[in-house]
Amino acid sequence: MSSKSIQGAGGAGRAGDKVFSGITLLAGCLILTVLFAVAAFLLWQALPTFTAPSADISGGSGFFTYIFPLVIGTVIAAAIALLIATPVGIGVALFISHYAPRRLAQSLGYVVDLLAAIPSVVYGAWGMTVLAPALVGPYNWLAENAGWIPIFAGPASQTGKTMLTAGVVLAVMVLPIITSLTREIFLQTPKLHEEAALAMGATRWEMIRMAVLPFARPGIISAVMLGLGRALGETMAVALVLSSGGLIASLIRPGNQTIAAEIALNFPEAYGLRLSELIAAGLVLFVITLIVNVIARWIISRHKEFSGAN
Amino acid sequence: MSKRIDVKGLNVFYGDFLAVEDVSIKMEPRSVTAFIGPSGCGKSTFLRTLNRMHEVLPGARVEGEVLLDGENLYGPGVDPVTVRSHIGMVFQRPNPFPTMSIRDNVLAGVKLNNKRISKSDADDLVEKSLTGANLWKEVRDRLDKPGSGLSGGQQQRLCIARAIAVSPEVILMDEPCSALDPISTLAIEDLIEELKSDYTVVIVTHNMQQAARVSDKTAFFNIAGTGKPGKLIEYDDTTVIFNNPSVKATEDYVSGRFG
Amino acid sequence: MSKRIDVKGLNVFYGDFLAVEDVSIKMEPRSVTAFIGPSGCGKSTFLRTLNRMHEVLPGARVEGEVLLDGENLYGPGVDPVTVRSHIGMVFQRPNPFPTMSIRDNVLAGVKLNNKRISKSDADDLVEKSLTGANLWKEVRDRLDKPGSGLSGGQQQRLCIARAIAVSPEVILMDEPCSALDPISTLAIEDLIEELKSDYTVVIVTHNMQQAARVSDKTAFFNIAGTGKPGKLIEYDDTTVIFNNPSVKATEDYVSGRFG
Amino acid sequence: MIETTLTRSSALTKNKLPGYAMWAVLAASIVLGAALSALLGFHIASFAIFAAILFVAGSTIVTRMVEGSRRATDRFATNLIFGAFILALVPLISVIFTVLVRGLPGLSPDFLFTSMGGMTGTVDNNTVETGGPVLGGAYHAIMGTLLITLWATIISVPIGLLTAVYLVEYSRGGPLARAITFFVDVMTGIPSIVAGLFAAAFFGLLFGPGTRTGFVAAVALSVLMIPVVVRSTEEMLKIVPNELREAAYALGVRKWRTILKVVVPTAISGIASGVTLAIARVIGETAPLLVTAGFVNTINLNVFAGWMSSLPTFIYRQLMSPTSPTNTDPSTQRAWAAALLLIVMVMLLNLGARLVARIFAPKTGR
Amino acid sequence: TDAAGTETSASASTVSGTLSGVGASSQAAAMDAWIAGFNAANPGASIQYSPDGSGAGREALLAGGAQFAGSDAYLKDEETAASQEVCGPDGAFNVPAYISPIAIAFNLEGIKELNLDAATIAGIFRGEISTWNDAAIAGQNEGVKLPATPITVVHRADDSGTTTNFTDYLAAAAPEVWTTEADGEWPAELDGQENAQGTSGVVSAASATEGAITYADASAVGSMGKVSVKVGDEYVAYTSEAAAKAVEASTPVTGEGRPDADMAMDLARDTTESGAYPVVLVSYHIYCTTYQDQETVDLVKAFGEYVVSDEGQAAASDAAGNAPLSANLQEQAVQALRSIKAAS
Ligand SMILES: Nc1ncnc2c1ncn2[C@@H]1O[C@H](COP(=O)(O)OP(=O)(O)OP(=O)(O)O)[C@@H](O)[C@H]1O
Ligand SMILES: Nc1ncnc2c1ncn2[C@@H]1O[C@H](COP(=O)(O)OP(=O)(O)OP(=O)(O)O)[C@@H](O)[C@H]1O
Ligand SMILES: [Mg+2]
Ligand SMILES: [Mg+2]
Ligand SMILES: O=P([O-])([O-])[O-]
Repeated sequence: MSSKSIQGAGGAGRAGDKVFSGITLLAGCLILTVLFAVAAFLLWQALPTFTAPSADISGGSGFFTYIFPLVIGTVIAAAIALLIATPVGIGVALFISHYAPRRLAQSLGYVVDLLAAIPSVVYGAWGMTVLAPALVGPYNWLAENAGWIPIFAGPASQTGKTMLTAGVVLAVMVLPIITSLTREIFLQTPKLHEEAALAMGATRWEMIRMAVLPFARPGIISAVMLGLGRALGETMAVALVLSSGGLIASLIRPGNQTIAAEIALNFPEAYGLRLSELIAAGLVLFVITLIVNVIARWIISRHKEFSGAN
Repeated sequence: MSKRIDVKGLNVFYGDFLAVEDVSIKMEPRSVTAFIGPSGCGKSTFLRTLNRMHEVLPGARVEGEVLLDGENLYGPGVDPVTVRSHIGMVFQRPNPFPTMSIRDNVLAGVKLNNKRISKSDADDLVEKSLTGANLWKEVRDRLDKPGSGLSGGQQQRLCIARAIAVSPEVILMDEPCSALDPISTLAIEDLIEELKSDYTVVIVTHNMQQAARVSDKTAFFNIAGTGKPGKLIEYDDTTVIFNNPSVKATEDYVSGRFG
Repeated sequence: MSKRIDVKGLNVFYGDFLAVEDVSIKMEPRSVTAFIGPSGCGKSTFLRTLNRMHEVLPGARVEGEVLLDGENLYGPGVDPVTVRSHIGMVFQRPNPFPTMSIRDNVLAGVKLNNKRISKSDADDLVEKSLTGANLWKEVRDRLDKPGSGLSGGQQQRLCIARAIAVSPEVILMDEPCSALDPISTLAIEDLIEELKSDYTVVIVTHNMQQAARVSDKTAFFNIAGTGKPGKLIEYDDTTVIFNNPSVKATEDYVSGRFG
Repeated sequence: MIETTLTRSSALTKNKLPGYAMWAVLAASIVLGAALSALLGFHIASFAIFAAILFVAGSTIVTRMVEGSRRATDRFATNLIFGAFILALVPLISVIFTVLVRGLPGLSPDFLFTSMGGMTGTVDNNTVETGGPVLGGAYHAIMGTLLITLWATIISVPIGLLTAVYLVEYSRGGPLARAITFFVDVMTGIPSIVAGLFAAAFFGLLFGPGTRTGFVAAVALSVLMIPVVVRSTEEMLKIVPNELREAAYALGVRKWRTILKVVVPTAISGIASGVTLAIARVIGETAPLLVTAGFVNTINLNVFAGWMSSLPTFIYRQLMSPTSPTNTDPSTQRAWAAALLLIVMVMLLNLGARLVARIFAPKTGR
Repeated sequence: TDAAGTETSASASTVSGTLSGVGASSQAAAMDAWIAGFNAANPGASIQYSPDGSGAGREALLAGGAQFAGSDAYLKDEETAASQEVCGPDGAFNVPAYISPIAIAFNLEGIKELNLDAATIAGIFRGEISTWNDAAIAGQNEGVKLPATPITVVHRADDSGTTTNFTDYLAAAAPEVWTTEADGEWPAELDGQENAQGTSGVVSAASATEGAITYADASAVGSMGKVSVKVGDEYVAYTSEAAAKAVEASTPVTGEGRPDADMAMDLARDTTESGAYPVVLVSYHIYCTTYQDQETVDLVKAFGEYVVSDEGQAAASDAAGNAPLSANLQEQAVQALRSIKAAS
C-alpha cells in the first residue's frame, strides 16, 4: 500500500522540472542580456560623438543637424516601402488564402517564402541594373506632367537611382515577409466565423471584411512591423540603388539618404570620431525601431477587448 | 415569409466521395423538421446543401434539385449569396463575430444589403431580433459590449437573432444546443417553438428527447458503414417516428438499441 | 485499487474570484458519482480540484482538504504529479495525442514518464487497457495507426484506455459524452458501468438521463447568479435526487423547470 | 407582404451577368488601353497600366449596372486582389529572371567545386581575350555559408526554442515575459550591420582585436536569427491545444516531459518552417559578415580560426571589387551564379523543412 | 632591383605563417595577384587581405587587428604616434605599393576623347557647367561636335580614396573653382548629383547614362570616353608612364616622429612637368617597424619586398591594369622594408 501512497516519490522528477524551467528562463534572460549588450556597445562607441564639439561633427553643426535628414530619409524610404508593400502584400496573401485554387495556392506560398531569402545584395544589384534604368522614362514623364506635386518635382534623375526606386526595391524586399506572415494568419481565421458570414448571405469580399480582416488585424500589424524592421535596417540594397544626397522633397531626383546606407557607405573609410558618429547613427536607428515597436504594441493593445482572443 | 422546401433526388459529394445518396424530402412552411441519425450519416452535410453552404468547401458538389417554393436553388443563374440571404443558418458552436459588439452582430447581415439604415430603424431591428431570440432582456444594457463576452447559451441566441434579423424564409440549425447547458437548451427550444410561426425551421439534433419535443416531422438518416453514403431511411410525423416507425432501424435507433 | 474520496470544506479560487464555496462531500470506492447543475456552477472546476489539475491554470488555488483514503492531496510535501498518476481524468472533448499511434497513446502515461517497459509487458498492457475500455476488438489490427483517425466515440474510449493504463484508483470524467452521438454514448455508459467494479468513478454530465442511468449517487451544484460562487446544494442517492429531492431547486432542475 | 416575397423570390435568378461579359470587358479594355497608350507613344508598360485600370473600372461599372452595388464591390475587390497578385509577380519574376539569366551560364561543376585561390585579374583578362570559360569558383564561399549558417543555427535554435518555451509554458505573462517579448520584437529591427559590429567588438574584447572567424560571424547572425526563431516558435507553441497538455498532466506526466514529448513534437512542423524562415533571413546577410568573418579566396573549413568567405560576401566582393577591374564580366558572372546558388540552397532548405514537417506532422489518419 | 628580387626569392622559400591585412579596396585586384604570386613561391605561407576600406585598414592596424594595412592615404602624424602602441617605439610606416591613374570618364556617343583643364573639370563637377556644348568645353575642343546634352555628374556615394585624390587634384590645380578641401566624402554642398557605390557602381551608372561624367580608377573605365587633362600647356592623356611621372615629382612628407623608413609623399597635383598625369592615386602598404617575433618579421619582409619587386609590380599591373612603381621607388621601398625588426 505504501508504494501506492501519494506522499514522497518523485523528488528527482521535481528536480527535472526545476532544471528545465531554469534553463528556459536562462535562455530568455540571455536574449535580454544580448540586447542590452548591443545597446551598451552602441552607447559606448557612440559616446565620443555626443561629447565632441559640434564643429567636429560631419557637416560642422552638431550631431542633430547631421542625423536629422538621415532620420527623415530613413522614414521616407520605409514609408514608401510600406505604402506599396502593405496593400499589395495583403492582397497577395488574400489571393493565396482565399482566392487561388488550392494546389496553386500551396506552390505560390512556397515561391513567396523563397523570395524572402534572396540576399539583399541581389535585390540591390537588380534594382541598380534592371529597375532603375527602367524607371527613368516614367520619372521624366512624371516630372513633366505631375511636376507641380512636390514629390514629383523635376528635373528627374537620369539614372533612375532615386528615393522612389529605393522605396520600390525595399517594397519588393518586404513584400514576401508581409505576405507570408499575413497569409498564415488569414488561413487560421476560424472557419466558424467565415461560415457565419457566408451563411448570412455575404459575398466573398464581405466575408473577408467581416470575419477575416478583423481576426487578422493584430497579425497584420505585426507583419507590417516586421517588414518595417527590415525596411528601416536594410543596408546594401539602398546603398546600391540610391543616389544619395541631402534632404529633398522630390522623390524622383537624386537626394535623401537612409541611416543604414549612410553607415554602410562610410564605414569602410571611417576612423576616429567619424566611426563613432556612424555608430551613433546606428544607435538612433535602434531607437527608431524601439519607438516603432512601442507604437505597434499600443495599437494592438488598444483593441484587445474586441480582439477575438477568447 | 415561410416557404416550402422540396428536395428531389439529391446526391452530395466531397470530391469523389458520395457522402449522401438520393435524398428526396418535402419540408412544409411554418413547421419544424428534425434530422436525426448516428454520427457521420450526413445530417450536417445534407443540411448545408439546403442553403448552398456545402459548396463553400473545396471539391464539394451536389447533384439533384432543391426547390424553394418551386424555384431550384441549384438552377442556372442562381447566386448562392442570394440563396443564403433567404435561408439562414445557425451552427453547432455559437459563432458571434468576436470583433463586433452585440448590436453590430445583430446588424451584420442587414448592413450588407442596406448600408444606410437609419439609426432608429437599426435600433428597432436590433430590439425586434433580440426579442425574437429571447435575448433582449439580458443584453439590453450592454449592446455595445463584444458578443464574445456572453455565455454560451446567450451567444447561441445572439446567433439566432443575427440570423432572423435579415428576415429569411427558412432557418437551418445544426445541433444548436449541443454545446449548451440544459437551461440554455430549454431557452432555445422555447425559441424554436416560437420561430415556427414565422419560419420554416430545420434542425439537426443528437438529442432524441429534443427532437421529440420541438419537431413536427422527423427524418431519420443512417449509414451502412464507414465510406458508404448516408441515406434518408424514414421521414414522417415525429409522433410516428418515435412511437410507431415503419422501419426496424429507426425503431432501434430511437429506442437506443442501435448498433 | 479503488479508493474513497473525502472532501472537507473546499473553497476553489481563480485568482481572487471564489468559484466554488465550501464543498464537503464523500465519494465511496467502487461507485459512480455524478455531478449535475447548470452551466457555470463550478462542476468542472470542482472536479479538477480532485486531482489537482485545477492548479495548472495561472492564479488558481484551493483552500480546504481533499482526502484520498485519509491522505490529504493538498498536504505539505505532496507532489501533484504523483496525485495525478493516482487519479486519472477524461475530458469533454476526446484528446488523443495526435503525434502518437493508438498503441503509443495507450502507453503514453508510462512512456512519457520514461519508465522502462519490456515489449511484451507493453503489449499486455495495451491489450488489457483497450479491452478495459471496450475498444480492443475495434482497433486490434491498426494499433500503429494514428489515434486521431478513429471516430469520436472511439477516440473517447481510447482516452479512457489511456487513463486506466496507468492503473489509477479514481477516474474523473468531465462530460465525457457531450461531443458524441447516442451510439457512442451508450458504449461509454456501458463502459462506466464496468469500470465501477474496479475504480471510484466521478462524472460530470449535463444529461440528466445519463446521470440517472449510470450513477449511484448524484451531487447537485447550483449558483445564485453570475459572479457568485457555486455551491453544493444536495448530495444523495441518485434515485432520491431524481425522484424525491429534499431541496426545491434540485427538483426544479431535474424536472427541467429551472430558471 | 406577398409582393415583397414575390420580388425577393424572383431575385434568386435575376440580374446575373452572362459568363462572357467579363471577357468582353477585358477585350474592350485591351483595345482601348492600346489606343490610349498609342496616343502617348506606345509602350508596353503604359499599355498594361491603362488596360488594367480600364478593366477594373469597366467590370465594376458593368457589374454595378446589372448585378447591383454589392456584387460590384465584390468584383472590384476581387479585381484588386488579383491585380495585387499580378503586380507583385512583376518585380519578383523580374528578379528571378535576372538571376537565372545572368547566373545560369556561370553554374558549372567547376564553379561548385573550386575556390578562387590563385585567381587573379590576369586569369580573367585571359578568359575575356581568348573567350575561354570563366575559371575559379565559389566552393570556399559555399562551405563558408554552410558552416557559418550551421553554427548560427546551432546557437540560435536552442536559445530561441527554450525562450519560446519559457514564454508560452512557464512565464504566465509576468513582467519578465513581457519584457522579453517586447525586446525580441525590438531585436528583429536591429540593423544587420550593427549586429556584425557588436559581435566583432565582443570577440575583440575576449580574444584580442581583429578576431575574425566563421564563429564570430555565426554569433552575429545569431543575434539576427534568434528573434525570428523565438517569434515563430512562440506562435507555433501557442496553437498547440491546451487539451493535449492537460491530457498529459492528467496522466501524471511532469511538465517538462509534457513539453518535450507532447507539446514540441506536436508543433515540430511549424517550428521547422519557422527555423527555415530564420535561416533564410540570415543566409543572405552581407554587411555583418564583412566585419566578422573577413574575406579570403581560399578554402577554410575551420570556423574557429582563420578568415572565411561566404556566398553573400563573395557576391558583394565580386560585384564591388571585381577580380579584374579591366574585365569585369567574369566577376559579374560569378556573382550572379553565386546568387542563383544561394537561392537554390534556400530552396533545398525549404524542401528539407517540408520533409521534416511531413514526417513529424500530427497524423490525421484516414 | 635585381638584387632585391633575388634576395626576396632566396629568403622566401623559408618563410611560413599567416599574414592578415585589411585595407583599401582599390588594391583588391592587385592584392589578389600579389597573394597568388607570393603563394606560388612560398607554399608554406599564407596571406589574407580583406578589402574593407582604407580607414578600416588603418583602424585595424592601429588596434593590432591586422599585421599590415592597405591605404589610399598615408598615416597622419597623430596616427603614426598612435601606432607606437602596437608597432614598437618607431611606430608604423608607409610604403607605396600601388599607383593608379584616375580616369575622368564620360559617356557621349561617338566621342572618345576630350581635352579639359582643371578649372573646367572643377566647373563641370560642381555643376556650374551643365551642358556638353558649353563654351568652356567647346573652346578647348575645336573640331569636336559637342551635343547639347545636359551633363550628369556621377560621383562616389561612399567615402573613398579615389574621391580624396580626385578632389585633392581639383583643389590644388583649380583652387579658384574648387573651393572645398580634399576629402573622401563628396562635398555635401554639391547636393542633388547622381552617385553610386564603389568604382564599379559609378562606372556602370555612368556607362548607362548618356551625358554622364565620372571619375574612377583608370583600369575600370573600359570603353568610355576619357579626358586628357591640361598640365602646363599641353593636354596629357592618362598612361602608366604619365602617372609614374607625376608620382616622381611628388615631395616626401616630413613630420615629427615619423620613422626613417616612412615613404609617405604629397603628390604635386599642380605640376607643370611635361607628360605627367597628376590625377593619380597612390595606395600604400602600412607596416609596423617592429613585430613581436622573427617569423612574422621574415614573412612581412618577404611579402613586402615581393610586392614592390619587378615581378610583383608586373603581376599587379597585368591583373589590375595599374601603373608599376618606378625603379627608384622600388629601391627605396626595399630599403625601408629591410629596417623591419623583431622586438627583443
Ligand atoms: N469537409 C469534408 N470533406 C470530406 N468529407 C467530409 C467532410 N465533412 C464531412 N465529411 C464526411 O461526410 C460524411 C457525413 O458527415 P457529416 O458531418 O455530414 O455527418 P453528421 O451526420 O453531421 O455527423 P455528426 O453527427 O457527427 O455531426 C462523413 O463520412 C464525413 O466523414
Ligand atoms: N480559467 C478560468 N479563469 C477564471 N474563471 C474561470 C475559469 N474557468 C472557469 N471560470 C469560472 O468559474 C466558474 C465555474 O466554471 P466551471 O467551468 O467550473 O462551470 P461548469 O459547471 O463546469 O460549467 P459547464 O457546465 O458550462 O461546463 C464560472 O463562473 C466560470 O466563469
Ligand atoms: Mg454534424
Ligand atoms: Mg464544465
Ligand atoms: O579605393 P576606393 O576607396 O576608391 O574604393
